[in-house]
Amino acid sequence: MADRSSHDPLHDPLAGIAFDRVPPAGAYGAAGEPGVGVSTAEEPFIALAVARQGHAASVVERLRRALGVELADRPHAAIEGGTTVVGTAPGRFLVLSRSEPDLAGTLRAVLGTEAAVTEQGDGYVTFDLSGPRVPDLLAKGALVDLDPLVFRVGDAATTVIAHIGVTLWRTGETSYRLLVARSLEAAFTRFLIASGAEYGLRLENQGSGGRG
Amino acid sequence: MRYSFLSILANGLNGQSDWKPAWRDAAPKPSYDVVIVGGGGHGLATAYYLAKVHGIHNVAVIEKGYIGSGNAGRNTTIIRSNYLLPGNEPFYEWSMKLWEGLEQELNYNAMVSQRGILNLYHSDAQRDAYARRGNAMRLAGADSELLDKRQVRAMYPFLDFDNARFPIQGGLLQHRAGTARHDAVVWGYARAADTLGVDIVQNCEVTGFLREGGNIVGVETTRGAIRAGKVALAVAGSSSRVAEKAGLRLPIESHVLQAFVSEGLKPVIDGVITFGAGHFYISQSDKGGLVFGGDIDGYNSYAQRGNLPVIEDVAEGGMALMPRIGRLRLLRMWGGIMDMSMDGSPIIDRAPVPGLYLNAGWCYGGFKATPASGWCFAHLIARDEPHAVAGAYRLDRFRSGHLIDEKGVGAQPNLH
Amino acid sequence: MRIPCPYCGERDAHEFSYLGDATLVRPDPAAVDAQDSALADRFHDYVYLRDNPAGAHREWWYHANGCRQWVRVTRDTRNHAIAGASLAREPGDAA
Amino acid sequence: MSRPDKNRLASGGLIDRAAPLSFRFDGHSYRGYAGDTLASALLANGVRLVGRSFKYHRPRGIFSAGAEEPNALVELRSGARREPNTRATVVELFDGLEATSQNRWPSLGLDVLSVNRFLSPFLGAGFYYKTFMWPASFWEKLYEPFIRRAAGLGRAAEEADPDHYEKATAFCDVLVIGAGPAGLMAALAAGRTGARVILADEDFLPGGRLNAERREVHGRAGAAYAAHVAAELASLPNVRLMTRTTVFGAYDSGTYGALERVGDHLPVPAPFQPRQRLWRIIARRAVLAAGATERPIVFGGNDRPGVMLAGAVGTYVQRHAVLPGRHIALFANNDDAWRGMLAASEAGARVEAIIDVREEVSPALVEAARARDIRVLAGSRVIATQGRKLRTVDVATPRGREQLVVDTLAVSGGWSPAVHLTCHHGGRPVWNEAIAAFVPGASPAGLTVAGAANGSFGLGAALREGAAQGAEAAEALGFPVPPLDVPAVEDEAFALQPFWHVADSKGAAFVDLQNDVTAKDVGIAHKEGFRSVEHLKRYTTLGMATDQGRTSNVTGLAIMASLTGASIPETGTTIFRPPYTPVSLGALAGHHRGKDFRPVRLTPTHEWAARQGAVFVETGAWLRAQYFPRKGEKDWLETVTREVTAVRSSVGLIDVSTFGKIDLQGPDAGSFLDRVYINGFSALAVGKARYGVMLREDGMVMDDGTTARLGPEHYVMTTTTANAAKVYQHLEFCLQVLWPELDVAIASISEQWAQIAIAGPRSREVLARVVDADVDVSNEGLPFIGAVEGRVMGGVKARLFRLSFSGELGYEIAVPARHGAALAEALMAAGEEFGITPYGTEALGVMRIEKGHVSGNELSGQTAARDLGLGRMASTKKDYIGRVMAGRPGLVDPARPGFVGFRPVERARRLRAGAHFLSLGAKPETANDEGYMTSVAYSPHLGHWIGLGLLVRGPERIGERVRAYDPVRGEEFEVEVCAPGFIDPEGERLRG
Ligand SMILES: Cc1cc2nc3c(=O)[nH]c(=O)nc-3n(C[C@H](O)[C@H](O)[C@H](O)COP(=O)(O)OP(=O)(O)OC[C@H]3O[C@@H](n4cnc5c(N)ncnc54)[C@H](O)[C@@H]3O)c2cc1C
Ligand SMILES: NC(=O)c1ccc[n+]([C@@H]2O[C@H](COP(=O)([O-])OP(=O)(O)OC[C@H]3O[C@@H](n4cnc5c(N)ncnc54)[C@H](O)[C@@H]3O)[C@@H](O)[C@H]2O)c1
Ligand SMILES: Cc1cc2nc3c(=O)[nH]c(=O)nc-3n(C[C@H](O)[C@H](O)[C@H](O)COP(=O)(O)O)c2cc1C
Ligand SMILES: [Zn+2]
Repeated sequence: MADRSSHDPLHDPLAGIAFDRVPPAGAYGAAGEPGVGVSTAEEPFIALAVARQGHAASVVERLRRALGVELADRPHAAIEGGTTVVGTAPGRFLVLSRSEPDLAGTLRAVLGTEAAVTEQGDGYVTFDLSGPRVPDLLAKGALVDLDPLVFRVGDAATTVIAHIGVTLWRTGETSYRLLVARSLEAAFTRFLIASGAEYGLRLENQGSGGRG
Repeated sequence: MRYSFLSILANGLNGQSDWKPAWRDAAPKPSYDVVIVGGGGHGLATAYYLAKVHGIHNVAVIEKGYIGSGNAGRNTTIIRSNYLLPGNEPFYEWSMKLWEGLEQELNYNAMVSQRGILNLYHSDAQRDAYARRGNAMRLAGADSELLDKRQVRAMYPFLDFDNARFPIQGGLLQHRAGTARHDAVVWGYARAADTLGVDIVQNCEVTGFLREGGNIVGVETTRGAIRAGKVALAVAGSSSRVAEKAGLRLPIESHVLQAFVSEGLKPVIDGVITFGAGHFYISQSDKGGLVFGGDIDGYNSYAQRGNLPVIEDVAEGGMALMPRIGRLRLLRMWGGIMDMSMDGSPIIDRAPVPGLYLNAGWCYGGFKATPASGWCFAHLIARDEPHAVAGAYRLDRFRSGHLIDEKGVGAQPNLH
Repeated sequence: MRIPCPYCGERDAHEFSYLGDATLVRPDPAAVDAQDSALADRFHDYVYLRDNPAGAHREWWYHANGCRQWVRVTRDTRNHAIAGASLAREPGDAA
Repeated sequence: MSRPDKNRLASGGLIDRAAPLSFRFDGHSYRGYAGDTLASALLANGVRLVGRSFKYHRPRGIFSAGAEEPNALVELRSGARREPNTRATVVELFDGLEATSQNRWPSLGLDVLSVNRFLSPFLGAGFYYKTFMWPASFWEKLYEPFIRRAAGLGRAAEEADPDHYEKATAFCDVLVIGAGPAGLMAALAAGRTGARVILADEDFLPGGRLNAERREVHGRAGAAYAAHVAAELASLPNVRLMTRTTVFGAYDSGTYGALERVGDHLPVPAPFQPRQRLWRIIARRAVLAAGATERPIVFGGNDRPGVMLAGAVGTYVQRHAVLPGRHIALFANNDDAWRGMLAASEAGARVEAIIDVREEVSPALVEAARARDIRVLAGSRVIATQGRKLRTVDVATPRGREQLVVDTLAVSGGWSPAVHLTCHHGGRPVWNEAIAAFVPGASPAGLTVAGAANGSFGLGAALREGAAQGAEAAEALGFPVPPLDVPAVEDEAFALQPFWHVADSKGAAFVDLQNDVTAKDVGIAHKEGFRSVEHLKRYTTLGMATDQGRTSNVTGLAIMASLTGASIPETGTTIFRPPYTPVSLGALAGHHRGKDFRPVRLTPTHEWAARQGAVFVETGAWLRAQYFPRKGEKDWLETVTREVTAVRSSVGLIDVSTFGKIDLQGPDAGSFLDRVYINGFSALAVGKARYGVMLREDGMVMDDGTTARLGPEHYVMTTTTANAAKVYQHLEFCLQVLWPELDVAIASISEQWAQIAIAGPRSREVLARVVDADVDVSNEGLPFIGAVEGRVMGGVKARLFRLSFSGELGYEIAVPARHGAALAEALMAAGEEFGITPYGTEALGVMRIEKGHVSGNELSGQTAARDLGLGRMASTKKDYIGRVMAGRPGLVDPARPGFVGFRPVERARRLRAGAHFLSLGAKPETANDEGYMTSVAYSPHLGHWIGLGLLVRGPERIGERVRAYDPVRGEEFEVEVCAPGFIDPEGERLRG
């Protein structure tokens, strides 16, 4: 479909890119060392655990014992080895694993009837953002205080960026991870490019021009 | 003094020395046949028609601030009769007819301007919904036209047809719809009512009701008690607050609706356009300001002001529809308190308390209703029976299930 | 306007969707005979009538773009000042 | 061809003489310097006539040196970047700048509509309300078009704005608004505590009046001191100094709106930079240090080019090194204006005379003036002016009248604190007699005011107050405050005699320069009873122009007060509303325009469908394949007919991933579903699905869909695409608010699962080829409405549902979304031999209409289950949401429109959705309206158009003929009422 044709192609990093395709990998915007790096992946294994009535505390305890993660009753990402557990609501945890193919099954085994577990690994695309200008870029979308002074490594938020629901957490000094609904990958990537172009943005993704 | 070209000429020559107050700033008398609470368009129109049509002249309009300080003075001035449901459409069409002769009747130029309102559609389903509406309008004797994209483009070539996220497919046009100068409507009715003997009492807030044996027989005000044969409420956004003093709970929530005006410009758009894929509608005032608005802010409020998310939403809609307005500037933003009813349609009815009459629940659409609302409310007050075109606006319809829900969103006022 | 979500922290109101009066209680259909018109009356009042106060208002906000919790907020409708918030599942008094 | 900038001083000022810039105004080329505004550069080049006024088209010049400018509005830039009504006084000069005057035709010098001037006696306040009424039809045809063309000021661009905009959010502990002396100190005091501070100033140069006045602070020139503080602030990591940023509004909970002009000082924005950025600044505390605005005195002829605010004269001389005129006189009522004029004189301006309404002026000032050879006319006032551009001024002195030959008249009637933001939450300013000005009253929570904005006009006071409030704000937030050494500056005495209007002056005396509201107009308003300030404003338009009456509101109300005899505080002010200065719509929209207006959602098979040649359609946020045209097909109808025929005769597939999917788990899941659906689900067998209908509490249908039971405590619900979020929210409401005792956990799995429907007599054979060996899809293994979990495509987890929307044998296959496209490919391969056909939403719609299923058009929110023929599904054995209200008389009235089918009596007719129904012979009027057609389709099966609709007592009228009335499409013909199922009413196909 047509691009934003009225825009000056020299200044519009999205010129010529169809809005209904995931923009291709490459460098966007200002030249030089990119201020923002973006890489996307479908994190292979994600599952949601929701504590059943009255079991929130023991779910936290079971997850601690099984995964070695310390969970807090607030939006927070506990990262332990290849596993990350992100609190998204009271008694609700998104578990991400790099290595556990039957993550949901494992969690069911760990949590028994104390939690409802659903697979979510296909529901999200993971955006890994890194670079000195990431907070500035995210400030163009989120109305959450992501200033590195107050949003510490491990802090998480489920919020909305540019009309798109996002769960994000800070993974390192200058790195952040964002989960975005799969169907919105193209739209979200467009937002990142439009907003990150002034810092220079490097996008690495599957580059297929679309998912699936 | 009758206004005319001659009166202007004469005053131009004599240094503007002959003008008289457009209405008397009356002090409240101890008693009236009818006391109307609320000096907005509806209250003043009601007083005018009570005097004019029903011969009831001993009437006071009690206004807590200055007349027109409520929603009458802060709306986006759109008048139209493009409603859908049988309970509504004939009423609004009657209002449209009254608008068409209003200025000559009132001897006041309210700048009723039938420059057409175009509701855009962006999908087949929306087109069919507009066809349904357009046909309902025709059934009520109103005008309507279903335009395709080519016809819309001929009217407004600068809309974003080609690059839009939700391409414009066409629109429903009502030619006879348009705008009216909101303040002038208030002043015109006030002046005409005053001429017929109605007292307009400003800076007088109704703070309670006088009761005798369960009946309401007057009002308490910040300027003393006033007795009345009948008390009629037309306080729009304050309906719940005032009704509460009579012990009533209403099917109404008060919400804020914002509106915006741009800096003055040479003509940009002629008629009124509403965006069908977002919350944005726009017209241009005779002074040149683009007057636009969108959705209500969405939470109960009496603050008469709103917040940024809705402003942004409206601007996004505006840019999506008319990307040429990017460099135009928003000059002023304000809010009004909307009496959002539970089905999105108004109430003109006797209250459950004898002696009290209700005119409320106009949501964001009561400006266009001003003449018919006044007409029908006066009819109800004078004759104690509803006027035919307002027969559906009963208070008990929520109990009986005869709802008039144009949008089909149910009992959630912030979605109407 | 910023709503203090008890779980997420303070968030902009546009992340929430608003439902209104949180003091209303859904009538218990079992408490009255189903044929009883009193039940219909109670539902009528529940579904349609509102105090709509100018002042403190206890109201429901759903944190749709956040934790998806229903939050009970006490807010002054005259100036939008928020006195407190609690999660629906917590019995807590909001103010 | 650049002319010399003849009014430029050789030295001084805050311009960069090493950076000359050229620019054009009305086609002529001129020269300026970096540090100039367009206004200062025009004045430097001797350009004094800049625009035409709104109503009378009077020639106007430059009146101020800031955001309050009422006169010098220009069209900046050209073509798609044209910016009408741009105040020349705040435009930062850049090389190549192009500006044109506006509201004149054919040229600025010769403007035809300036005849309005001569009609002005008749065009007084409100004249248009009194005429143009006869004949009625002339209003739209004649009067109004003329008025509209004459009104307005600049012209909007005709093309789409080519620049990029964006929005951003910043959080801080202390926001300081304004970087004059008060703001700089506030930011410094707060910044040194370690608090996160934002200091925003609309100017490109921090310093405020320090840049415009000859003052010393800490032994440095004021401007140098400002630069010094700004440098320290810039070096603090916890402080963000934002210049070119106007804080335009105070919103709730400490949210402030601000506009950053990122690229407006450049010919075009720098590559990949936005033109402007909208900031939402969320501040725990804020200090308003926005300064004050000078106001004029009103007198006849006060609008001629050359009449200028006294402070502006000072600004041009000191900051821009420009002499606004050769021969300057001052007309004032206060000491400050004298001091400014003396400083300007020292800097090189020729001040001829000072005219002061006061009889007594401080001897020191008089002495100082005389020392600079300036005539002093005390107890005097200006009563007339002459010249197209100001030439002479008539002054009434105690000794009689005299005429001064001057080209510039500086005016000062005192200063009005910039209280605007304090009023944005409804606070009203209060009158301060000592300075004859309104000062802040109740401010928004968390906002305090310092400096001139607070009515503290002395420089020393500004510095002290700023420091105190900055420190106080940080301290209140718990930051430890180190001592701050505030520069001691003496506070000059502020002496003023309130004076508003030279009532005995000659010629039009303008109160509101931009809207051409005169003192006489205020008088008319008074006579006609428009005496409240709000009526005065609305009747005369005083204060409603682009400057929002910055320099006119107080004088206007003071004149009204003098007419009514009320005091100024009794008279009161109108309300200040955001924005503080106008904000572009582009910035408020940011990234969200064009295709990015709203995010697009793509299905898992989007790319695949595109390869199949799909035409896509927007369904809410989603793009879905609408149909798949093939070469040679002449229109969509031919394509859709082919797709439907293929399904009905063989097999087709469609992506239905857009449906909402909700996972429900827990021991109470079944009884929960019983409460939200009208029909029962707790007794549903594991491995089965059921169609369910959900109501709102008011008894209307909210949504429908199938819910399957996958395990004893595990259900999966589907919702319509449109209502997915709404239903999820509703379920959460029921669980969290209504029935927190129920133990059910829900999760959205809409994105997790791709879902593809296959339908048609061959669909089972196709399915059999994609499922793994152990999955039994036989009629027994997977009977109608069966739901099983299994694997497909060699190990991919799947959920198989035997459901049918089309009326054919059909299945929905859900796989993890990443496998969606592969599943589509696999199904295509498996079905190749049957000619499997991808179909889109159109064909889906046709088939559901043939089958008589309700869908979005029927679920309008205005229909009850009974209306849709679904009443019998409602259980009578349980309570559920909406049950009680659905029983109201109005909703069970048998005369309500009911759901039926239609076919044209003349079979060749095309039906249209939206047509209304009338009984045969009934007059077309609302009273006879019997319902409407909700959905139509061309039925390939029947070979003619068919429709569904809601008709009064419809189900009782099967076989009857009614009229389909569709005047908006110019059609009206008879249709026959029939049962809604047009195909296989017994349902044999889907059970086969
Ligand atoms: C931003 C905005 C845009 C709108 N746009 C449109 C539009 O384009 N078209 C349209 O048709 N409608 C529109 N409306 C709606 C329309 O303005 C209102 O429905 C209509 O004006 C209400 O009737 P009214 O004029 O009588 O109310 P108001 O003018 O609000 O009159 C009620 C009066 O009652 C007074 N009052 C309240 N309490 C008391 C008391 N206790 N004692 C004495 N007096 C009291 C108030 O001060 C007020 O003056 C809009 C409204 C807003 C706010
Ligand atoms: N003696 C007098 O009569 C008199 C009167 C008024 C002012 N003054 C002088 O003015 C100075 C007052 O200092 P001050 O710091 O209070 O005011 P200031 O006028 O020096 O500074 C105000 C600053 O705020 C900025 N600003 C205003 N509104 C803004 C907004 N909404 N967003 C962003 N920026 C905004 C302006 O650009 C300006 O830089 C002193 O030097 C004082 O002597 C004197
Ligand atoms: C149709 C319409 C046009 C308006 N045009 C202007 C305008 O050109 N300039 C202006 O300052 N305000 C304009 N306003 C806004 C008013 O100044 C004012 O904000 C509004 O009537 C609400 O009143 P309030 O702000 O006093 O509460 C307009 C209002 C309306 C309803
Ligand atoms: Zn939350």
